[in-house]
Amino acid sequence: MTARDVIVQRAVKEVQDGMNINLGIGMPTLVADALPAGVDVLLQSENGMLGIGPYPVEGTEDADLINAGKETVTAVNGASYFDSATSFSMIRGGHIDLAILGGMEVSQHGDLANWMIPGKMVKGMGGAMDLVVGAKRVIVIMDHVNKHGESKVKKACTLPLTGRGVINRLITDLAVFDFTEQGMVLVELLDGHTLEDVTAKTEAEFINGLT
Amino acid sequence: MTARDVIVQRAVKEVQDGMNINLGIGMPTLVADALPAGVDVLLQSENGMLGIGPYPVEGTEDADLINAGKETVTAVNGASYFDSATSFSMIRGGHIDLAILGGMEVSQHGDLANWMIPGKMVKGMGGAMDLVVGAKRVIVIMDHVNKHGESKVKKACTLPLTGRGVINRLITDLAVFDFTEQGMVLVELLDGHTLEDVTAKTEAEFINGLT
Amino acid sequence: MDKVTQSFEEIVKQIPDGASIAVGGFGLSGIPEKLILALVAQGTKDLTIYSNNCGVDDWGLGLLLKERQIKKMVASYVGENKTFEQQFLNGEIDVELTPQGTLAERLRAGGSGIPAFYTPTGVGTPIAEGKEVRQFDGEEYVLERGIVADFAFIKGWKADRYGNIVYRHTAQNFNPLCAMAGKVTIAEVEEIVELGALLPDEVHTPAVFVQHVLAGQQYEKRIEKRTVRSKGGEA
Amino acid sequence: MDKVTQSFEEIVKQIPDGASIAVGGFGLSGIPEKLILALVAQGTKDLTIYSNNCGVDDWGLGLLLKERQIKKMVASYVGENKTFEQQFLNGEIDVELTPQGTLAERLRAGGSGIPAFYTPTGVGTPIAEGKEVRQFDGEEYVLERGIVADFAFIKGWKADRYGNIVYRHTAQNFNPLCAMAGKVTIAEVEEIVELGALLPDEVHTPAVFVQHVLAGQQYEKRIEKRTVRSKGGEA
Repeated sequence: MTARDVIVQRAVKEVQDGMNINLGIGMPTLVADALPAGVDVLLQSENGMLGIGPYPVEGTEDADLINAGKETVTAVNGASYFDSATSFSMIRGGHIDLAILGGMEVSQHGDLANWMIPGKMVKGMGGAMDLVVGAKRVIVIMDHVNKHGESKVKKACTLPLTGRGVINRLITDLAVFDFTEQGMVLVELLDGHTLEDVTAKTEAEFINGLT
Repeated sequence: MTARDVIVQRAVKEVQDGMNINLGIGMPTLVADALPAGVDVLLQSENGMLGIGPYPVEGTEDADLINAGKETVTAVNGASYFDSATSFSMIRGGHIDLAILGGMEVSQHGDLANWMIPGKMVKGMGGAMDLVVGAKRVIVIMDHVNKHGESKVKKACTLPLTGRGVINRLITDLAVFDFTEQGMVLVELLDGHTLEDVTAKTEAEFINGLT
Repeated sequence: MDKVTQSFEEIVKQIPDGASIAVGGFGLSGIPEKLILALVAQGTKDLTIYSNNCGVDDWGLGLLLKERQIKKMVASYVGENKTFEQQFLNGEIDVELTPQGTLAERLRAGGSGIPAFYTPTGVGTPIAEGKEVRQFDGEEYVLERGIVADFAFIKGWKADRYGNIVYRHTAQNFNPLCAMAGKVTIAEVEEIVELGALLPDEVHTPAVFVQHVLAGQQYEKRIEKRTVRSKGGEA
Repeated sequence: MDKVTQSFEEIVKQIPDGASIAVGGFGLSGIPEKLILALVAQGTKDLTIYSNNCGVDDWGLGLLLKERQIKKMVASYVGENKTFEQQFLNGEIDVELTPQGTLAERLRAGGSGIPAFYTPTGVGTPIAEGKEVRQFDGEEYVLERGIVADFAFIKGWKADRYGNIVYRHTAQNFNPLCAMAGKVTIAEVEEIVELGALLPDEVHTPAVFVQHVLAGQQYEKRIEKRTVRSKGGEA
């Protein structure tokens, strides 16, 4: 399995029947495709849709039906469309059960940075800042280290924040961490990785919560 | 003509084609019935409707279609229904061209009191406080004096206010006044009343703007 | 995702004494009449109710008043109710009058994660007393707080089993806003339709705001002021 | 009450240099493409644009950028546009990044007479810098301002001559909010229908928020990311 597969397969387990879920752009979108058939959830898109279905059959794409990643999608039976203010009423008001987002850096305090690299072109935060403060449960999925082998799981984020103390759970290709009152807690090792391995690749201080 | 007829007939002249109008409960509602046929306006009801039509034909009353006075109404072609927050977005956001409300007292500063008499049972202000601050033009219609012959047009309101400095024009059974930077201005005498008559029955200080 | 249940009696069992409930409706139009009746039957006490009105003496929220189940009422207009008047004068009920637009916006704000907002409504009136008043661009505004209620009772026309709701005409009124403001929103409707029967573009309250759906039978839908014109004539 | 006009060229003549415009759309979906083209042709300069995105290099608001007609852009995401990047790095354009939900709420607030509101979004991030941060019930919130624009450009699916609008699917997005925020709102639609053809319960933007209505011809409706699955297969 690739690192991406490890992360996505683990993230899928976070999904429970009955949830209203927002999946971020990029790797989180892959979670939708990996959901087991028959799982009973509604996927929300922050541009203004609840009940995203699969991509359209070729030839049926509709410019008036896209997700937050601007991809053409379809709607499930029982879907609804609404304006973007109502969409963020759902998000900011705590009506979305789960948001899964990508990350550039995560701190041991549950801070997330995923929208801006100083010196590079600013693209904008889109709906990420609203999602991290609003969703009932925020899960970040990302590679544990960057392409230079440096830990993306930090004592403190070096990049500008998307949200402060907002993450409930972090899933990387190496491990799963929870953010608690006591601090950041390692709760699971993934894909055969060892505690030593994870410790070596993690700048953040964490509590070993493995049983 | 009764005092009520004088007021309503004069108020009708304030209505212009193309206006979106909110009429308060009571005497202002009578303005709707007195509108000339073919006048091209939309009447808004703050519970959540734009495009009120006439009362329903007997036997067609619908409990799901009422105005802000809780009366059964109909809808014109081109009407719309919406939630009460959107309704007050229209009102508070300055999208309603004209609001005509009743009054208990009006001050020379354009203050309105029309919702509460201390010592008597509090009924509530309903949407009146929003209407007086939000509508582009606020016209109050009321009898000039109360049943004891005392002026309802005061130097200062003695009753709790609905809004402070919110009235554009006052229409009574005696006269019409505008509220300007310079003060309250008499702009019209109604139903054969004289300046002396109006002055005698008005506690407020006003400028004679008659030409 | 099937939120449909059958029993009004059962569904209100989760509502404890002292709960706060946002209740849809304007006057007697679009009120959740079956849920109110179930709560009257259950006898739940010390309720805080957020609702534009308080029913009439023998219908709607007036029934809860009559049984002295309401401790505090937040409303914009309570003038149709003699029971209310009596309890208010006796100091038996606490009342917070809120302008109608402010009440609507407070419910929407609470449901939208907005804890407070500024409004021009009520500046210079008793409503602004004890509240922060602040200037923006030279005009004065009052700070008002969002409302989040433990529960919301709403009345829709049709729903599907996900909890998508459409309302009928002006029976919409405060219902979508209460749905947003409730931590647990219970919707009663006249008809439950198949998934897909409600067009996604026509849904008024998306499923995410609704936790339970029940179909009521034989709606009374009382009319407070029956105003009519004779056939072919004027009002 | 007939708000229908025919000429896009004529309708944009009321827009002076330096005007602020709230523009509907998300990505390239639901954008007022004809109004933007008319404004490009007119050459109006020094515009302040409130819009979630800024189009792409050769379509949508990107066309206004290319002609250097935009002075200031208030948006949540501008990452699809190389022209933007260039002008930003050269200091030719002023940009105010606003979280998407905050932008949506600011437009709605401005159009609703709410000058400011508190939101949890952005607390502890660069977005909160220079803004008031305040606690409510132990949590921190940022004060954000409502937006009122001189004009709004919106794109609907159908309209009647009063200016009632319905949108199609996710092309709704920011359009209803821009309609509210504009002092003068100009709506372009694919079809103008008879009065009464839009059911009052289905209207998305009531007529009161719209001042002018135009029907566009041959909508291009570009797709930014065409994602499909093969027939009968998975994505």
